[in-house]
Amino acid sequence: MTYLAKSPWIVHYDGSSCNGCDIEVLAALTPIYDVERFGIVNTGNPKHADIFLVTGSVNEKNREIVKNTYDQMPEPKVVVAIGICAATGGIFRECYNVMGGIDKVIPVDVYVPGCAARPESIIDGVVQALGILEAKRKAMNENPGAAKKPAGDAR
Amino acid sequence: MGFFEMTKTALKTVLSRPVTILYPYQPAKKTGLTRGHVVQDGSKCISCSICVKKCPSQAILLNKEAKTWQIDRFRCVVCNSCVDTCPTKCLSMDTQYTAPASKQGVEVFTITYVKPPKPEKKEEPKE
Amino acid sequence: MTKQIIVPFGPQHPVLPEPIHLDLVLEDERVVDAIPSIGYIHRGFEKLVEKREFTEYVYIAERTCGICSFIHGATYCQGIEQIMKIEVPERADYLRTIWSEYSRLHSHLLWLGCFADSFGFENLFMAAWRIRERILDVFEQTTGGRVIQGSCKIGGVRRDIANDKLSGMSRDLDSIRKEIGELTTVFLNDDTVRHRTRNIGVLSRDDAYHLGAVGPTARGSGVAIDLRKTGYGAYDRLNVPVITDSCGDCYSRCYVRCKELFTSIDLIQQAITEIPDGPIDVKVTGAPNGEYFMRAEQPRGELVHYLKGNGTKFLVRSRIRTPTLTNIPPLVKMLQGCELADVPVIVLSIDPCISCTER
Amino acid sequence: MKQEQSIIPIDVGQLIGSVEQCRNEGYRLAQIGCTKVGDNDFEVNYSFDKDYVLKNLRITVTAETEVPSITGMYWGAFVYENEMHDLFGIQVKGINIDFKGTFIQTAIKYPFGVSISKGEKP
Amino acid sequence: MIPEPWTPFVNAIIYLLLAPVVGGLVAGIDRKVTARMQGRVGPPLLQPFYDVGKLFEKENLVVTTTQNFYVLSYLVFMAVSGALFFSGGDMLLVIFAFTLSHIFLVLGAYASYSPYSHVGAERELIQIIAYEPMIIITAVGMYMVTKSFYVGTIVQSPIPIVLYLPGVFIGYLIVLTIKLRKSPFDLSTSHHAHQELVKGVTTDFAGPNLGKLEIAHWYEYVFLLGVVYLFFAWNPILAIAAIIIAYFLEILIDNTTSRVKWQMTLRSAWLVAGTLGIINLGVLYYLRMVVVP
Amino acid sequence: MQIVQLLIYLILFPLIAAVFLLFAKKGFERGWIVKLSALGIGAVSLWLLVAGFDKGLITYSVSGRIFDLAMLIIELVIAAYLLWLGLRHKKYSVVILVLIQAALLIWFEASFGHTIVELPNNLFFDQFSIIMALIIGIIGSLICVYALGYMETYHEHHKDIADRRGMFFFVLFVFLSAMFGLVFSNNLMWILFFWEITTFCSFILIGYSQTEEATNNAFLALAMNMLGGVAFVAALIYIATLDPSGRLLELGALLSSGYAIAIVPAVLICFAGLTKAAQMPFSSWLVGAMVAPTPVSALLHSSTMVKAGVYIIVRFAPVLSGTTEGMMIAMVGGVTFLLTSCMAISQSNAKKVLAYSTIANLGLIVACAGVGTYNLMWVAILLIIFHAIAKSLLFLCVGTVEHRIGSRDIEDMGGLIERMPKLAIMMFIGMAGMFLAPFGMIISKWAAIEAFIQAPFGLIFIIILAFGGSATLFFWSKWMGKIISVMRHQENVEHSIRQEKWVVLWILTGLVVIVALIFPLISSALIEPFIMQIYGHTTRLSEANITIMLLMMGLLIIMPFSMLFQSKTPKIAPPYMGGMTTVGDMKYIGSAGVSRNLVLSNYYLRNYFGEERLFMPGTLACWGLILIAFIMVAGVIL
Ligand code: SF4
Ligand code: SF4
Ligand code: SF4
Ligand code: SF4
Ligand code: SF4
Ligand code: SF4
Ligand code: SF4
Ligand code: SF4
Repeated sequence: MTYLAKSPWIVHYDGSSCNGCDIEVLAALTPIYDVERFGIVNTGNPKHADIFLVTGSVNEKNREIVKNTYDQMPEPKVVVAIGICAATGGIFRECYNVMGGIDKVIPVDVYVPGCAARPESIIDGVVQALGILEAKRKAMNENPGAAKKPAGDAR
Repeated sequence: MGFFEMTKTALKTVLSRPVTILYPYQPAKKTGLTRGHVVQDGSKCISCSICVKKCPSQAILLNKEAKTWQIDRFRCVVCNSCVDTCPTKCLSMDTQYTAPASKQGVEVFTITYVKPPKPEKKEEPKE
Repeated sequence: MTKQIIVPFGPQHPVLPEPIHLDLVLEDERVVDAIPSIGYIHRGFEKLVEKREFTEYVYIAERTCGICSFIHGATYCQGIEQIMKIEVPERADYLRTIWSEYSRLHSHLLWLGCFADSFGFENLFMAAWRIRERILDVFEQTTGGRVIQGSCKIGGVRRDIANDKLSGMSRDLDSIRKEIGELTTVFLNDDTVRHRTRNIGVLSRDDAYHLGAVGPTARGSGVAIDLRKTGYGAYDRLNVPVITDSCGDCYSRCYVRCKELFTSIDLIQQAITEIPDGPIDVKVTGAPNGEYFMRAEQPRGELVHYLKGNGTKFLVRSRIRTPTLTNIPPLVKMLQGCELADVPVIVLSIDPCISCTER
Repeated sequence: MKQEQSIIPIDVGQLIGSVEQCRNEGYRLAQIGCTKVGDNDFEVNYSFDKDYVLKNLRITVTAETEVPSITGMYWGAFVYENEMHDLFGIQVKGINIDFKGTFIQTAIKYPFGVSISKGEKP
Repeated sequence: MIPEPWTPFVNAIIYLLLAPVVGGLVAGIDRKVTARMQGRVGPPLLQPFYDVGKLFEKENLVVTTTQNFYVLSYLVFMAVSGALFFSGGDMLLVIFAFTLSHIFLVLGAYASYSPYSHVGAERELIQIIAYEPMIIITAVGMYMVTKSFYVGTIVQSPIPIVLYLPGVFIGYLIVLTIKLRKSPFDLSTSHHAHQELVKGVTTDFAGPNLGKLEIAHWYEYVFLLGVVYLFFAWNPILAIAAIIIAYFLEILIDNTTSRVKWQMTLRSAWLVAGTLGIINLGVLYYLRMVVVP
Repeated sequence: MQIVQLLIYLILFPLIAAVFLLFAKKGFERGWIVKLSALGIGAVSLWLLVAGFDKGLITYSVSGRIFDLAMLIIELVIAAYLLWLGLRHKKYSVVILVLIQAALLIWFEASFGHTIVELPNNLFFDQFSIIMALIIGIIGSLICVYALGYMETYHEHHKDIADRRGMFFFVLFVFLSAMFGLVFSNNLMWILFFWEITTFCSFILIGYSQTEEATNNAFLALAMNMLGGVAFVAALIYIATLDPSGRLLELGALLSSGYAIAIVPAVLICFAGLTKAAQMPFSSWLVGAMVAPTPVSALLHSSTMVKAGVYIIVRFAPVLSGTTEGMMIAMVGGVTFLLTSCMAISQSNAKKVLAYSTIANLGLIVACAGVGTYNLMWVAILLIIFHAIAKSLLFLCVGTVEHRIGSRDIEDMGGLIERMPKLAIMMFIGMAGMFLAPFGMIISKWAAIEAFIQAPFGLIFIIILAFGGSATLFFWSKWMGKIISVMRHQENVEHSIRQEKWVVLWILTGLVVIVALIFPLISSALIEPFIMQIYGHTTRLSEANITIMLLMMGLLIIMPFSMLFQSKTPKIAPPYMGGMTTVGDMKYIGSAGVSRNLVLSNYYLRNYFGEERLFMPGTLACWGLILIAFIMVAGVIL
């Protein structure tokens, strides 16, 4: 295990969620759940983050934001979709303004189901993401060029 | 006058035990009512399709030919609607939430209930 | 050459758990212009009434928002009940009221936390949310859901709460009241908090009224609007005091919410002592035909569910006018001439709920 | 318990006058909302509240009708009027803060104006 | 024993090697105590080290490559000023080197031309001008008591400095709050991100650059606490206790106040700290003849 | 006898060059004359250094009768000319001042002309003179060279301004000549003469463009400096009344004549120095002088004019030392330093910022000289050197930038590092020279703190220095930040700057760095002997500290090379904008669908540090201080 897995910093973006999942993400930071136990810090800034937590689905207006936020994260990075809205669009899937889950815009590594996803569930999801993060770091070190490809268009 | 109104609380807190639940080392908070995930008992399902119709997020797919009842956990909002409306009470709500996954998929239950099927109108489930 | 700084504030921004965007134009740190932009969460689920039967739409109405989820569900149900002329059993009315007030408790505590966070008082944020978890526990014990309760349905409620559980809750509230007491003292008396809230984002009584402010935003400016006074649910049988304050600044809005925490506790305890035994739902047949503007008091203020049915299982229109939508014009007014550091404080002081605002 | 409310249908032409009267009588604007009632017909409800009594002025318009803005009387009405425009395609003239269709950006234009049949995903 | 002329160098090298360790530990303890004050368990003690280790594993994401230069300079000069301090150098020189390093941080933020970094940089500058006078006053106060600007001399002075400089000490504690980026003065960047500026000055630093910033902060912590030590230098045990108490106080203040605005920061630093310091020095100046041996 | 020839050469040679320039019609000729004379002046100043650094104080008798007469005549001619101008432009304050001064002069001549004996030593020379000569000779002439190219563009940009370049360069060189005269003269009457010439020259130069604003500001400068001139004449009269033989008119003699005699003229002349150095009640003239073409500003701010003001105060420092009057003068400097440093924060006009910074630094010099202990004197001289170099560089940089981007507003200098990289680096170094360790000004600040703490009431100044110094830091850093911010896709507009400008700029940049490196040498070779000779003891920085400073400098120099060795290839991403997408560059689609350009400005905090807020209190305070000094002096006279 490297440092990466001991210090996952997150950035959270609320796509078009109903808040239910958002407040559960926030709740996970608060004393009862205290994800800082795992070194998790909610940085609020994509440039500092390793894990991108997205709640809610993507729509016309926020897809660019989601993409942009993702692009501003340094490699290696993983995306965790929180709640079924973020996974598939959930109950709002059929709304005219919902494009679907966030995997429509950026690659998702872990889906955390639930409506709303419970804080415990979110913790599980993040822990699962750590393994993927680690794998990505290995891949990046072995093949420095490859990992950068997907976000290379940021300039 | 209040400078450092919080001091007392902060000092008190620092001296008492943290309220944190050490999940995953300690079990998650749960109650008997907690809505975790829907389970189906294939031996009781009469394939009536009510659950399919009553599901607000269309997470259930019933295939009468294949005799399968499948649920998309990444669509289900755990609202309990199907459980409430299922006439045979073959659906129930488990208190354990669905585990996170890297891939989406549906969970398939086989319907083992045997009874001459009655003619029904075809419901076209989404996607 | 103008000496202006343009800060694109949000939509991805840590003090805004919900995405809105403000084009802030600053001179030094003074905000000379703040143009809001919303629409990042717009899903358009009002149109789902055309695809979901009115009975299933409850689940969607509940997911208007994860914070006053319950009140949305209840308001929708009451609107339909009004159109369909359904009398719900009294116990259901009381239960709805109890859950509504718990929602208010949870929402206000959540808000207090976020508000503390907006002026950088992390410990206070944690303290508020620590208490809030106890409210959520009650939700989970009585409805099975922490944030989305799903316990309302047309014609009543889906779950009863046993009487001994109710009295347990009432007792529990006594200790919660004590904790909240400690918490609110800090909000109302601490000098550094007052420094950040006093005379910030002042909204005059007149502006508050005519710009359409509702809820604590209006009450903080001395406008006594509280829809609970219309007596829906069991409120006509309970004693609902309307808390107001006159300064119209962030402090006043905070003051109103702090005091409302206590009135909510009182209301719940009162409801628990008065709640009659009996059935919790009635059977619903037929379909709504007609229209109704159902209004209810959410933690953030007046909520309007306009429902129109044409006798089929599918409604013609559900229009949800949420408190935040109508609190946005006052917000725009408040932001003019404030400081950059005040922006999050002022924005949060109306307790914005973008999710239901945009539907 | 039923909340008091009334619906008063008026003409588009009377709108400004009636709204002004509401303002003078001390009503506050509670909401403006639209409903699609025909292929190209929309009801617009202007709801005003005073002492918990809701008074609704209702105009019926088509997408082509130019509805005058009431932001002159109620400054905050711009949120609703922009919404009317963005979701229903109703033309509102003279909004004080006109977002010109960017208030709520939608994947399809005027989602409530066009008819989407059930089950079909736009 | 190390021969006399070499002690400054040895001290400097010890500082350069150990300060990050000590600073990181202090940061870890800080986070732990803060968490406990909030009723949480908090991160492991070594979390700051994990964080920095992690940051160096990340990609070097920049807005402009010049950022690398500024960050490195910030780190180097921060280390240099601390090393000067611990090798017993001239306090004023230490302060100037310290300022220089901060200017590099500010420039790094400016370089990115990002709104949040920019406003953060402006605020950081305001903070610098808020605390700098007090730090100079501190140095001058020490001089007035010990007749030397040299840390090496001050630390060996048998005089209980803090008794002569109570006002200066309190003033220093106030600006220490600014320096440790603690509430109520965490204007330009803060440990928790929930503020209007996101991460302020550090917003556009990522990966290894952020790691270097973090290490620089550790150097800074040790240096700043070293100054606290000087006030109590006549009694090392007391001094250590004072450092612990002072730091605990800082954490407590952090946890019991909201963030104030820049005007307030400048005002409290200049007026409160300045007046306390100035009055203290004035009195001392007046009595100098009488009391100093 | 060799050195005195050099002195005379330095005074006369620029004068001759000036006359040539007056008649040189072709730009080509003018160019060569300027360049050659600059070379000549610079070279001779250096020669002076080589020849005289180990000499100590030397005085020379140059027969002066004939000069005295010529000077009187010239002064009266100038007075007449100014009278005419003043009447024409309805500047009655100037008219009155000219009349008073002329009347005083004539009266002085009439009543003492016959009693004053011929002074034996009209010229003198010591290490301080060398320093001043180097500043004037090198920096001054570099600026003249720079002015060649500048004025050409200036007239291309401003077709409406009459091209009077012949006159312009004439005045520039006369100015240099007068400055040399000023620092080499031992005769106070001569000093007064040169003093008045600098006033007059600056008046002409400030008013060069002949616009209304320029004329007004020129008259403002004139009026304020004339006020000083009147005080100067009054000092002479006082001296003459004390000793009609006029022996005390010799600077050296006056300085060594003791408190009772020297304090009155010292205060009067220092008052004149305050006006010339644009200290607080008079600061507005220097700020107003910004309307002049940039080389003029550079000249006024770095090597001439204001330096004449502080020069004279430093000369009188030994007299002021330990006196209340000196304290008052020092306080004027202190207050000026504090308030103008703060005011500079609120300015976005680059030249205004530079102006305020100049005033502030002069204030510091005045404060040092006013307190006047030996180590403060050391600091004051150090400040004069460092300030002259860095400030001239900055002015010339701003001038060049202004010509390329058409604005002198700091806000328009964003991303200069991309647009004019070399120039931006020069500016960067210049600014670093003004406020960062281990460059010059900060060395001085440091030395000042260490010196003040040993001086009586030094605590006040230390506190002023602590607060004012941090204000200084604010405005420099934010400006620095502005020029180094990287706004992408900016075009490089640096090419086509003329070679000679580059040469001047590079030399000055080099000087900033080199002087910071070799200042221990300068100190031990020039300043310390000078101080030693006056006070009998001297000061120096400890060797260890010097080593450390040099180390830091070395680090600073090698640090940029770190960019060549990077372990990880950086990936470029746009700045964080709250998730907003940047469309193209620095643009995003904001609220209401409006495409917005990202604009970032610095803070100016006008409500706190604005001129409106600080100017009045400062002026009042300084007038008060001056008044106290005068009242005390009046006490001495009576
Ligand atoms: S998954 Fe459920 S709770 Fe979460 S955002 Fe979507 S609707 Fe809300
Ligand atoms: S719980 Fe609700 S969402 Fe899930 S399958 Fe049942 S009805 Fe559908
Ligand atoms: S699960 Fe229940 S509701 Fe669904 S098809 Fe089977 S029997 Fe019918
Ligand atoms: S309700 Fe809104 S403001 Fe409050 S925490 Fe949730 S997102 Fe933030
Ligand atoms: S007002 Fe806020 S909390 Fe209430 S329903 Fe709307 S979104 Fe939810
Ligand atoms: S008001 Fe804001 S914080 Fe509260 S639930 Fe709604 S979105 Fe969340
Ligand atoms: S740059 Fe502007 S001020 Fe300078 S000469 Fe040209 S036009 Fe005149
Ligand atoms: S900078 Fe260019 S344009 Fe300006 S004077 Fe020099 S050469 Fe001419």
